[in-house]
Amino acid sequence: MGVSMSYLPLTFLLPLLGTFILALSRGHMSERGSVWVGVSSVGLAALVTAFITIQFMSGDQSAQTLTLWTWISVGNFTPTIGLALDGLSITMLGIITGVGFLIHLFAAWYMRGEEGITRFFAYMNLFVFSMVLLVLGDNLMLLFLGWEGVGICSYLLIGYYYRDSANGAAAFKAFLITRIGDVFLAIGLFLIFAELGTLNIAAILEQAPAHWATGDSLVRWAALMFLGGALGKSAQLPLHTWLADAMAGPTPVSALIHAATMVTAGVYLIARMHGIFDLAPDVLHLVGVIGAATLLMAGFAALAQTDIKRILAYSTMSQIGYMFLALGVGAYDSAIFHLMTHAFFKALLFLSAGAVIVSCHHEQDMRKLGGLWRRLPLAYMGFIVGGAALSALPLVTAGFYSKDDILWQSLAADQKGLLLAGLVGALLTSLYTVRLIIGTFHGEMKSDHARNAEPGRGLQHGLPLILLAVLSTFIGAMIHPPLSGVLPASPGESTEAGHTALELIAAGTAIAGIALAAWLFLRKREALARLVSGGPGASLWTLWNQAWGFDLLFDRLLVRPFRILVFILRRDIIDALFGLVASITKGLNAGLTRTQTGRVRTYATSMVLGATVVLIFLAFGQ
Amino acid sequence: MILLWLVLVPFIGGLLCWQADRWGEKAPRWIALITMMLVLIMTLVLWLQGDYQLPAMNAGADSIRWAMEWKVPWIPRFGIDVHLALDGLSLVLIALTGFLGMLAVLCSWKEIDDRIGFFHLNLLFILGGVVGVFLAIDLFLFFFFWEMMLVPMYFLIALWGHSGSEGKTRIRAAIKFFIYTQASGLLMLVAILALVFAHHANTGEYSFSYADLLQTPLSENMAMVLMLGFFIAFAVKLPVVPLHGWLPDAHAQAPTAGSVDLAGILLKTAAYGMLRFALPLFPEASQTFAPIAMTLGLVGVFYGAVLACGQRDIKRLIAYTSISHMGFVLIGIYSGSELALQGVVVLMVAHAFSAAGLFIMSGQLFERLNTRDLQEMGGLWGRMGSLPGFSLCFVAASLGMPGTANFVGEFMVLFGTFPTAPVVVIIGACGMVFAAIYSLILMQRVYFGPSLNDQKFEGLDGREFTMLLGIFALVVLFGLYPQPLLDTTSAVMGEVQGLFQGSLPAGSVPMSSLAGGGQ
Amino acid sequence: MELAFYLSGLVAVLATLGVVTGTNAVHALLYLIVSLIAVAIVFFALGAPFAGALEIIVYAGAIMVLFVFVVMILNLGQGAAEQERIWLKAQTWVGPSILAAVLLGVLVITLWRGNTGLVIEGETLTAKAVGATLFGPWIIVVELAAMLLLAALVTASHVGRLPSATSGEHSGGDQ
Amino acid sequence: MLTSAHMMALTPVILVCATAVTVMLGIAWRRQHAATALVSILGLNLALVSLYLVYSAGDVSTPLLVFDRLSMLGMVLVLASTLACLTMSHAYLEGYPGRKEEFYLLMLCAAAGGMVLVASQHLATLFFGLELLSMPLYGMLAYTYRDKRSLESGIKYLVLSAAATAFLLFGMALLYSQSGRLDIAGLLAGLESSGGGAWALAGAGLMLVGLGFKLSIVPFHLWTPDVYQGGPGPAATFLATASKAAVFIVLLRIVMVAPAFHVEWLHTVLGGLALLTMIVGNLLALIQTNLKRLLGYSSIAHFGYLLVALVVADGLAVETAGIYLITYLMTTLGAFGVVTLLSSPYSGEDASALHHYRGLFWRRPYLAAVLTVCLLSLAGIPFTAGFIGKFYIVALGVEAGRWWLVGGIIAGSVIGLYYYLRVMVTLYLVEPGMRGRDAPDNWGMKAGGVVVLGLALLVIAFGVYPTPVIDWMSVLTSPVH
Amino acid sequence: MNGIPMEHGLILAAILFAIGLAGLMFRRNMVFVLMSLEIMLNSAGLAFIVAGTAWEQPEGQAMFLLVITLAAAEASVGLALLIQLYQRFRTLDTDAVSGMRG
Repeated sequence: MGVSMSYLPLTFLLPLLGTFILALSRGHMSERGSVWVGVSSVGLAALVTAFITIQFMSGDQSAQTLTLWTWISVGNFTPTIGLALDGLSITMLGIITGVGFLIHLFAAWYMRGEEGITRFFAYMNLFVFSMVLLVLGDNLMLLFLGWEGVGICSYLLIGYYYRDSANGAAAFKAFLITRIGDVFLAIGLFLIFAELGTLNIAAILEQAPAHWATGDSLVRWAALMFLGGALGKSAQLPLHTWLADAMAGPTPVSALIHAATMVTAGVYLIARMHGIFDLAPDVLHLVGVIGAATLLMAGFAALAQTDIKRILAYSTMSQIGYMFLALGVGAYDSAIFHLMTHAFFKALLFLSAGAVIVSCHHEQDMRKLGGLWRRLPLAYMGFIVGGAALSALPLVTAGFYSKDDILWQSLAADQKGLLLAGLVGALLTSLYTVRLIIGTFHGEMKSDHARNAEPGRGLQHGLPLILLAVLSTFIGAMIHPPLSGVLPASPGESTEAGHTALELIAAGTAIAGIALAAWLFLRKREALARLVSGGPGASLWTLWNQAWGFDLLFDRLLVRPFRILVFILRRDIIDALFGLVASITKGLNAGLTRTQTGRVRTYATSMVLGATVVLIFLAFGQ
Repeated sequence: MILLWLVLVPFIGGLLCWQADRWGEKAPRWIALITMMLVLIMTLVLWLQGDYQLPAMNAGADSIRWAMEWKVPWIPRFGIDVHLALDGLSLVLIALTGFLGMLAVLCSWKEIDDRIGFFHLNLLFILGGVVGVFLAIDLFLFFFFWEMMLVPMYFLIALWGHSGSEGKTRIRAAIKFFIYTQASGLLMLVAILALVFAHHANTGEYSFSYADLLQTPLSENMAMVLMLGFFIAFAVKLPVVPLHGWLPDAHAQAPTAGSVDLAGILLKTAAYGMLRFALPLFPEASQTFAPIAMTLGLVGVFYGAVLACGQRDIKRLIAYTSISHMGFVLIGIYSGSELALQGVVVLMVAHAFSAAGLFIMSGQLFERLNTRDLQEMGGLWGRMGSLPGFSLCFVAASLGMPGTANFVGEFMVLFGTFPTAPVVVIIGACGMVFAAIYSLILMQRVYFGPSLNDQKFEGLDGREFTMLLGIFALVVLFGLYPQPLLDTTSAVMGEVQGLFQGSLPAGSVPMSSLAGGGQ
Repeated sequence: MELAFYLSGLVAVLATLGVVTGTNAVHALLYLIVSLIAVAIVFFALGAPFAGALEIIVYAGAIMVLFVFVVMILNLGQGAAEQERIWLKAQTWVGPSILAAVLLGVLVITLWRGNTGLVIEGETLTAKAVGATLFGPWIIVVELAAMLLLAALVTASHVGRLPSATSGEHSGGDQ
Repeated sequence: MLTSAHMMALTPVILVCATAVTVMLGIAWRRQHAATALVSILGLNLALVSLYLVYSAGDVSTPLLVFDRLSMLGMVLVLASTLACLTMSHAYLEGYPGRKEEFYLLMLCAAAGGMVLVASQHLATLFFGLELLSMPLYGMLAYTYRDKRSLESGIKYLVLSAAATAFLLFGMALLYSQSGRLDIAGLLAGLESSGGGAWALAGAGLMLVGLGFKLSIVPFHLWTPDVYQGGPGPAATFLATASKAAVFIVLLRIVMVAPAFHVEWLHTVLGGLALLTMIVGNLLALIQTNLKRLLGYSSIAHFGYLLVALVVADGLAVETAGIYLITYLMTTLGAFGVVTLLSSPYSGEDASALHHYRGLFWRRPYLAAVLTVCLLSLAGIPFTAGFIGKFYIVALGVEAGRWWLVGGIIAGSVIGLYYYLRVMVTLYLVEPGMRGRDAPDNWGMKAGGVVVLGLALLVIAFGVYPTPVIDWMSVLTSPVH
Repeated sequence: MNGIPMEHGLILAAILFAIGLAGLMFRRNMVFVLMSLEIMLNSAGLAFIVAGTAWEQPEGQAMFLLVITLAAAEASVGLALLIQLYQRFRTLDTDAVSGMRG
């Protein structure tokens, strides 16, 4: 065990400590103190991570494990509290603590003066803790612990502004839908344990090929279950509906949880369990198909949003769709690579959006903003750089390299359909990105909020934006995750045929998209407005605005029936049935009481009646 | 002898409390607290001293070994003894009783302000009865304690309860509770007697001793009928769904201490009874019955969850969640795998804590708001000090958040059951979603949303804070390191599993059904 | 002898019917006395003269006189008979009578079916034999009868006191 | 005819009768309430002591009476119940403005009747014991006749009881006609040799009516609540305890020694009645608000349970009946005792409406505690004697495999719980503005208080450690020694 | 014809018994109720006499004697109660004496 391993627990213990301090302060801590504790705990974790990364990179980069204690030990069921460090987890760890730290820092600016800032940082720290455990856990139980932990933190942070019941509902929805995914994951766990007798990831990956033939029905079920879990967490079809609503939380939360880290946990999971998915190629293919479908669906939906955060949310779905697509073609490291760059530029975009929102007094409707580029230069810069990376502007942005890689891998894997989807998605991305930037920063200011926008100041505001902007450019793309030994080789590694051509096409698509968008939204604004104000254009707009109506579908299919069921049963029908027994008893009592007339004659008659019956029984009974 | 004291101490303490009423308000409270602490300390001492990891015996009654035993003849006419015995399972549950007993005393510190002595008398008598249930291994004695704990509980609900909504008075709730449990208890008595007479017919001797009766050979039908007698009694108490009607009323109307005891311990006596008696005494019948029991468990999981969603009364809501959780316990018990059985133990302990926490929380809400109606709450988050935070913790525990003991228990049950009954587990796992729904509804309705007014409420005082923190610390402790618990009960559970599986027809079919479905 | 039995039996039944259907208490009592005497004749016919004599002396004599006495004390008058007539509407008596008839039917059928074949010869059983029984092995019962009568006496004297006596009670002592 | 051994065996009865006569003479000489009570209690105690002597002398049988273990048991039960009733009568009658002493005389007569009844082995003593038991009860029930209810209960009991006696007598006559014997053993032997017979069966049926009436078995039960409610407390108590116990013992004797009665149909009828009785009795009490009526209904139900012992009539039956009777007596005496102590004849009707008892615990904690224990015992909750009794009954039913009856017991108990609990909780409810401790009432000084408290303690003691009583009972109910 | 069959005697007793019963059930006047009771007791006594003479035993008559004693005692107590009833209620109607019911 290297020196680094013994420090590894610090990466999650520090944020946990932060949570503890904040939670146990019982509200007596000053805002400043809360910020200090909240930010510094993650900052220190980031430092530790950096230290460990250096150690790791300078070593032989082999996987290392550290078992803290045995969690449960019953028979062969022995999940441990054990950490595993390898290229994949260290990449994730870097993203979580690094980007996480920047976002925390930004949040210190964003959240200033808010009620319950202590609570906010407690949740955020707890989130980092859970997320770190998720990626470091060496067994599926521990992974599940982190998995659920991030879920509840996400819930809490979405519902942070608790007074608005819509926020609560959004949080609820987010938790519930991801929980549905979790059920699948849990079933996957049961299945894996029942079959392989272990939950240790390394052991699973090692034993699975021996235990199952490729395409075995059980391994397919297991892979499907894991996929189900990933879909929920990563907001992929059909469990994606929560993400757009999740934007109800504070913007740093959206940046950290719903862009950079948690939503990519599904990608991480599939990459982590690649051994299972490789044994179930059709499920793996399904992953790609779902990714492609999601990226298209979300791309179109993003086109028709007016809330800047919702646009970003759909863009996130869409980008994770890319990652799934990559996973689907077996290009695990491309997926992770895109995960990383996406973390940079999407965090940048969200933070910039946050800057805009705070500056404009929590106005986030694009239709009420506009012309801000002069007032908010830093945010504008962030949007330009982030947007460029998002739409994969060739050569200068990190997004170009990662997305291009994905497209190339799908070509190399001979998945033409997925490739096409990816290209269409790229075009869509450019379109909505430009629409977003133009709508927010150009044209005239459409409300007093925009006119009175106050630019953010200070290190807390500026540093994260600048650093993330740098990472979103080609500089970010120069970081190469050390995945080689961890994940299987990508299909694109063996061949280079057609790579350049594809790069050109992709670059062309991105640029064409940007140009088209600029032309459309700057020159043809009125025409567009007319198009969507009536006729089929309006229906299409509504359809996209509602993100293809999944919410309505779920509402009709699941929510309403459940509500009706709850309503029918709320008085406990079974209990009422037992009440019937009581009523019968009461009825009998009433009947019998009537025999107690108080009259001697009646009593005598009853005696005679009884005697007669007894005599009849005795005389004629036998 | 210490076993006898474990039973006697609460009773003596209760009588003292009653009489201490005349020395002022505080006296009964302190006496009760010290009494329960004594019980807890005695248990912990036993825990530290004893060795509960006896090697699992091969199945068969003669192999039963207790860590500690105490026996004197009681009614020799029928071979009834005062026979107390302790093993890991009972130890854990008694420790739990002691702890929750202390909590119950603490949480009624302010809530109960009249007839304090008599209140504590009842409270301690319940706990004494429960300890008796956990220790008695003479079936008569067991039944004796089983019934005995009902009366004080009845008083607790009827006299110090809250009148519920919709014309449901506390007395009605108390009577309902009593009648359900007593009626089912009589069925158990009949079953016990039938078993004893079967033993008598066989050997010519009366005996109510657990060890003797284990060996009673019974015809298949007879065993099934008697097993059902036991099962129904325990099913009512657990509660299993069609027989659960008493629970929501009792919980909702009981004072906080009553709810804590009810959810925390009394329900556990049922699970204990199944593990200790229903399964080992009738292994074959239980084996045959297992699919039905597990189905009932499933029904309970979902029925409880759905009903919890529809409640307006916060305590009723929590009560229905108990039903849901106990569904998992039932599934685990009848799965018959050691992992699941161990999971049941953890789940019982975990549920005791989380439900106690939730009930204490709702009690504190009631103290501040004077209502338990969810529709009159809302937006309370920032206005109650750390209460919302704790509520969150217990809600998280109740929805089975990893890191809490509930998660460990639930997942062990599911993991353990999966090989024998995959379909049950898959459906049961969906219960997790429902758990999320009802738990979050609770959070949502109480703490989120617009608030009715901006009144600030008192935060938690030191007593309340310590209490809740203590429970939650235990929840997390057992969530992350349940091993001490598991080690203590492993021998017992291994034995139960041995008896249960010993009757399993050879060549059971673990995964085939699922595999078949996958083709 | 048989003739006496059946005839007096018939008289007894008819007179008894007269008792229960009568409206005038004194008339009913007279019917009852007739009935009792008829039964006494039955006793003679069966060969139990001692019982028959007692029947007449104690029953028809002492007890019935007691009844008459009480009825006289209460002095119910004409209105009472009217009242009785009103009470004796068909709906009042039909039900109970049918019930009694059913019971009687069952009894008669049983008696008929379970015939032991014993026939009463009419052999006279003397008072001596009865006395020997009573004061021989049954002596305890005789003593008990004394106790019973004592109890009845005390009860009657306690309960049956008239208002004047009752009012006297308030002033304390009596006897 | 009577040997000295017979006389010896008869001593307890004679002592009781002598006490009655002494009381009578006392009344004639000078009325003195306390002294009368004292003499009565003394006499009964003497009788109890002599009972022990008789017991140790072994079984004695006169032509009409038999002094075996069962009769010893019965006599003890009767005497003990009478003693308790007497003690309570003293408290009850203390404030009665009229003549008090006759009550004791009547009760002593009744006790003598009960003792004769339990020892009877001959239809004559059976009949006369029963009448000696009932006749004074008319007077006792109507004792406080200025209260209309007392008078009403006396009249009702007189008329109905006389009718029941007529049934009984007619039944006896039929049995006699069939067998030509009046002593029970001979009668049954005769029947057996003649192979039963329709007359005997009808006779048994009619006797069942007569005795069933005294035990208030459904459908001969209608009088019970009215009479209990109206009668003065001690009289109702006596009726519910000593009287019923004695009658039950004699039934037990008949059934036990009667192979000829092992006619399946009779048992079926008896079983049906038992089932009916326990269910109907409990159902009737369900929402009753008058405590005395409620106890009346409850006693109906309890005799329904007890009938199970007669139906089974085998194995543990006698022991069960004995145990159950003891528990029933202790409990009922306690419960009625509390009602009696709270009532006074000159404040009108007895305090039996439930609202009288609201919050009793906070006024008179010990009395309320006693009543609670008794109610729990009636409900058959562990830690009380009632539980032991119920345990025995259920055990008996299970042993004999009479599942219908077992089901009836369970159903009945469950219904019973409802009303016992309802009463019980009433004792503890607080009325607004009602606080504080025991009222300054020196009830504890009075013998009645001591008796009920003692009974409650006995109920608990027996519930917790029943072994001595069980041992004693298994000796007493074992076949003749 | 030698003698009377025992069942004839018993049937006579049964008839009287039934008539008494009917009277008991449908008469409201307490005097008549008491008379009905006397009839029933008397019929039982008759049955004893019949049985006793049939078996040619004195016990039947002894029993009859007891019955008659009882009847006398019963009548005296009954009449005392009747007088008291009239005092309290100013009626002999047994239906009026039904203050307790339910």
